[in-house]
Amino acid sequence: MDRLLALLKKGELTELEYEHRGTKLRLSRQAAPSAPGPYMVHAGAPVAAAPVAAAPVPASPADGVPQAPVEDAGIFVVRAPMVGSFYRSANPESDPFVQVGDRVGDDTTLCILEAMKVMNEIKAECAGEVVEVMVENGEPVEYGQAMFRIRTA
Amino acid sequence: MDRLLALLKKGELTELEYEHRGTKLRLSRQAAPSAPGPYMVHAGAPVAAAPVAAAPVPASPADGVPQAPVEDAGIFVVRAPMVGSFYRSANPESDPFVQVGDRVGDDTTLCILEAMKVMNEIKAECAGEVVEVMVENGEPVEYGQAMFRIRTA
Amino acid sequence: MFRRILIANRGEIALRVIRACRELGIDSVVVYSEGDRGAPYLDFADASLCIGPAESARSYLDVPSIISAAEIADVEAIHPGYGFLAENAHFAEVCASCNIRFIGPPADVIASCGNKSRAKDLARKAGVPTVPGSEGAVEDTDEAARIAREIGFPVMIKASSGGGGRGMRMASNEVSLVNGFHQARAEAQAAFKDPTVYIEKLVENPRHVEIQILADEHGNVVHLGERDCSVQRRHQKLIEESPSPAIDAEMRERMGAAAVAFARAAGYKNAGTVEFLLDQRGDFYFIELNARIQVEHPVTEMVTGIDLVREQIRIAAGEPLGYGQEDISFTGHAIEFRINAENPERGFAPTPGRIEKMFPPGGPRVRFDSHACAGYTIPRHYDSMIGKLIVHGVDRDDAIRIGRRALAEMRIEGPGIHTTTALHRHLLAQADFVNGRVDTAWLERLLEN
Amino acid sequence: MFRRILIANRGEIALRVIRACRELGIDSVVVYSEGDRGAPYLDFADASLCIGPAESARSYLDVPSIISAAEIADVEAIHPGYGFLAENAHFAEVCASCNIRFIGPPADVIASCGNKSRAKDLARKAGVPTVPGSEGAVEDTDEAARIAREIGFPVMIKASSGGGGRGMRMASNEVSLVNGFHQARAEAQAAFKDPTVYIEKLVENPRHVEIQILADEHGNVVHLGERDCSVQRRHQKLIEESPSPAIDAEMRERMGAAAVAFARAAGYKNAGTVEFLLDQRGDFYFIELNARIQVEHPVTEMVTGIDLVREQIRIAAGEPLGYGQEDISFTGHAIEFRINAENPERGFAPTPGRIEKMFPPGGPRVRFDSHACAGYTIPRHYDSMIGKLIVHGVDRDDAIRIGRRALAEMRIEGPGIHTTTALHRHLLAQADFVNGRVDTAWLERLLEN
Repeated sequence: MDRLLALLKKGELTELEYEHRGTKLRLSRQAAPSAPGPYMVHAGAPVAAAPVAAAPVPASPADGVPQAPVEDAGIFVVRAPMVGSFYRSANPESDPFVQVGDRVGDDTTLCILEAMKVMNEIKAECAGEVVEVMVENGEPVEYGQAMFRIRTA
Repeated sequence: MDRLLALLKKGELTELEYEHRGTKLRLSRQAAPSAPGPYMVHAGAPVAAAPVAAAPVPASPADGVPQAPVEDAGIFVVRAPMVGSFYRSANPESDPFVQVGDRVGDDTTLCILEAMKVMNEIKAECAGEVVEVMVENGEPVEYGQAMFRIRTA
Repeated sequence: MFRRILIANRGEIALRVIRACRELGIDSVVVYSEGDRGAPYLDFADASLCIGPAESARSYLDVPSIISAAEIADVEAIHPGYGFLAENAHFAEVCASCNIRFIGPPADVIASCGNKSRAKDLARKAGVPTVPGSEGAVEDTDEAARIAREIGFPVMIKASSGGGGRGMRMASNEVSLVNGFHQARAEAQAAFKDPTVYIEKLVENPRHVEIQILADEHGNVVHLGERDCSVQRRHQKLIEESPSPAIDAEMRERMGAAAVAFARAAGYKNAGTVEFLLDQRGDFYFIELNARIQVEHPVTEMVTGIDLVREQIRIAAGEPLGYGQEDISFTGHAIEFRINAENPERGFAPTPGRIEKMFPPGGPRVRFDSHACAGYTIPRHYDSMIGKLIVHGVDRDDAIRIGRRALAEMRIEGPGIHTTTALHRHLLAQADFVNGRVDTAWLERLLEN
Repeated sequence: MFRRILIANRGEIALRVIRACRELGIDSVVVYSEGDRGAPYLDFADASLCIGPAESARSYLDVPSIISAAEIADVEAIHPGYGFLAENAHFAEVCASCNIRFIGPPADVIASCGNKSRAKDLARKAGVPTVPGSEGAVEDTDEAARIAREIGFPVMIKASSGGGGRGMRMASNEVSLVNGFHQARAEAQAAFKDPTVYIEKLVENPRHVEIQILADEHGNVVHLGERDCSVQRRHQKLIEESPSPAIDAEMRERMGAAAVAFARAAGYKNAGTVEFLLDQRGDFYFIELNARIQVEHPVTEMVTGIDLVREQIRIAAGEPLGYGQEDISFTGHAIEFRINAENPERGFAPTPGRIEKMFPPGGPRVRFDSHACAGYTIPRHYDSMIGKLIVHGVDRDDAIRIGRRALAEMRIEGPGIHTTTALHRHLLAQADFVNGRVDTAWLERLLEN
């Protein structure tokens, strides 16, 4: 499950929830009821704590906007609006759209998400400085997964 | 289940727990975790509240002394030390051993519990005044069921 | 056989497919919406992927998200479960175009079975008895009236693309026919973007009897006997059983043969269900073919010992059935009770919420298919079924006794949560049910009193 | 048939009998100790009565309290379950003297089956092969030594009234024989108030294979095939299955016939189990007859379709079996996994406490017999078994796959609570188990490494 395992690697960087046979990886920066504790790795069969305690996020609004994690004030998190593959540049040869430290505006393209062969440009939708790129180039992202952190203050 | 149903009648008077198909009767004078609320009667199939909430009384000591209910100070409750049939007098003709208002001492016989054709005399084991007889003559009692209330103060 | 499968569904049926995958040694990847985040069953899959927000249109019904998840997960096949995209020909087509096996029939077969009047034509050609009525679509009220007089009132007006009772009207005379015709078309247009309707004679007090079929990709087709689903409310099944109290072996033979004939005529593949109406005289009429695994499939599994979900996957992988009609036998009697988080006292209004106490029924001859447990929150966004209780007795009386026992020990409790458990207990106390004397209107008549 | 039965047991088996009663339409009255007050299963009975404090000696083992409860509840029969008073001849006698039917064999049969050397004599008379050894009790070390030389070392010294490994010693030479003789007598005296011991040749690397029998009160005796219980630790079974991987139909015939012959010779009635040791050469030796329903009875129910607890009650009520040996057939393969609240990491120390999260396995071909649920507190006073997972596959490989699947989804969690679930997963990953190559010492060898 190479590509899936790629998701796993990023567990440290985001609140991505990912389970693979025998292994569970989670970061509880987000105070979600489903996060049993800071950075849990379960070996062997997954334990019940997560699955049974984890009621579907009650706050999860019907309109489906992913709830924001608890963040330092002035930090805007850009999340994946769809499942897809994450690309930092228009093509393998060209430079990344943005680097850490770059100033971005509402219309600045941050990355491309490829879904069903379609390349979707993702805009910053805020003005500020890129402080973290949370996904590796070429890796898959889940819906709602955090991709960039931008300091707007 | 006539004789069993007799148990039921006394629900109002004691903290007796008794379940019969379709009906549950409980008094929560005793703050037991198993008592879902004051004086509950469930009609129809028993609901989960009682069974699932009711963890076996954690305080229940290994030596098996029934836990005392919450009582006014100075009230001693005489409980059934065995399952059996409750008799207030030595034989149908004679007077009851004690009446409400009687003064009793440690060795005063309060009643007889018949178990397996054996007549067991139950002593007061305290000195005071009988303020309540909680079981009807001839009715069955469970282990630990309250039978008499005696004011010792 | 497949190495990895994507499960494009949720809840009970997603768990059912996860179980089949584990038993077949196939990796399962289950998608979920934010409304199902943290549900226990997600952990039983080998991997899970969030594909969208709680609302189905943007998650479980969103083809691009699901295909994209399938590509990321690098699966060879997708199991659609039931509902959502299970009978969506377009989705099956997209899967094919992405070289992902759709675990179900080919897209064109889904399309032709999904259109009621086309399906009816197919049935006629296959020599399967159908309800007398219009040969296909009815264009206007004049034609409707002519046909109605021909076949005799009362008649039903039905949406060609319809299902679940929507776009359906009964007419007992020409006045109600004209009104019903327009209402049905409007409803059909709104619900299915297709106003086409057709007309059928109303079969009075029928039973709903359906035949389970399996068809592999090598031309082998068998039937696994019937399920009697006559206990329903507003076309929603509540209790299903096999065998049917109204069917004997000879009848099973004939209905089974008809179902197989239709499946062959339709070029059907994989697991499917051919639905019939059975009238009081013992005549049966083809209604439709459901091109999916059905909620009530476990009752057939119990009496035949054949695991239908495993078979779906084997067939999609190109394996031959490996057995013929003569190898299929029936043991005992199975009944399924749908446990829905609904309040029958309040018009079966859904009661989502957190389950705080639960004691699932167990012990001999009891099967419980449920994704719920104490601590699980029933989301408000999806259908209210939280479990299926299936009992398997040596005969029908035995199954009913086991059902009463299991329903008596079932506990599902939480703030505001009600279930259909108590209603099922009540139904098992009805002489009509115990004697097997019910029709598709029985439950509604009972609830009215 | 009985109108009302008292259940003189607790936990899983009490619930099992409650279920059988409901399915037979019999009122059940269950007794309980203060240690079990509020347990969910008490609510599933028609009535429940508190008979004493948590400690068994003053509740579940207290004959007067139980008889007195039976009289108050006005029952016609008592089901003793297993353990506690199930094989207590005195209790069976008292029941008889109070005109209460004891659901099990007559008191004198319990007594003769309970005495190992008397049982062995019975077996010899019935022509059932027994382990070579002393004909009955051995009085002193000289006699012990003479017999040991005669049958050859290694030998076992066993308590006549023993069970569960207590009062049992192995001796590989005369020195260890003398020591073991005294130790066994002392242990037997302490445990069973009877120092009598006997000597047997040690059967090396045997399998534990037992035959289930049913005997009615009209002279009909049948066997329901075998259970292989070779996976055990300190004589405590952990996994049981039927059929045995080491037995073929011909062997089943012979062992079944031997078990029936013994039951007839012992005048046995009701459900019982004849235990054999099966050695590597395929020779089998009678060990004992268990005069009760056994924990592992469900595996036999799965493969035969016969409900053993219902049969116990029917037989005690005087009903004839109604079927013969030729009517009994075996379908598929069943395996039972005992789910104990124990910590295998810490010498299987019991882990009582409150279950806060629980997801019981379900779905096709899975049966779970358990009185536990989220919110239930496992009392510290009783044995640690909280559930039995039983799977039923079309064959052994299938059963193992289903077992892995069900064990993977099992969740039982609470402060300090451990279970044997993970150990079972580990055992199903062992080639020796998968290939059916285990003996009664296999698990202990595995745990040592």
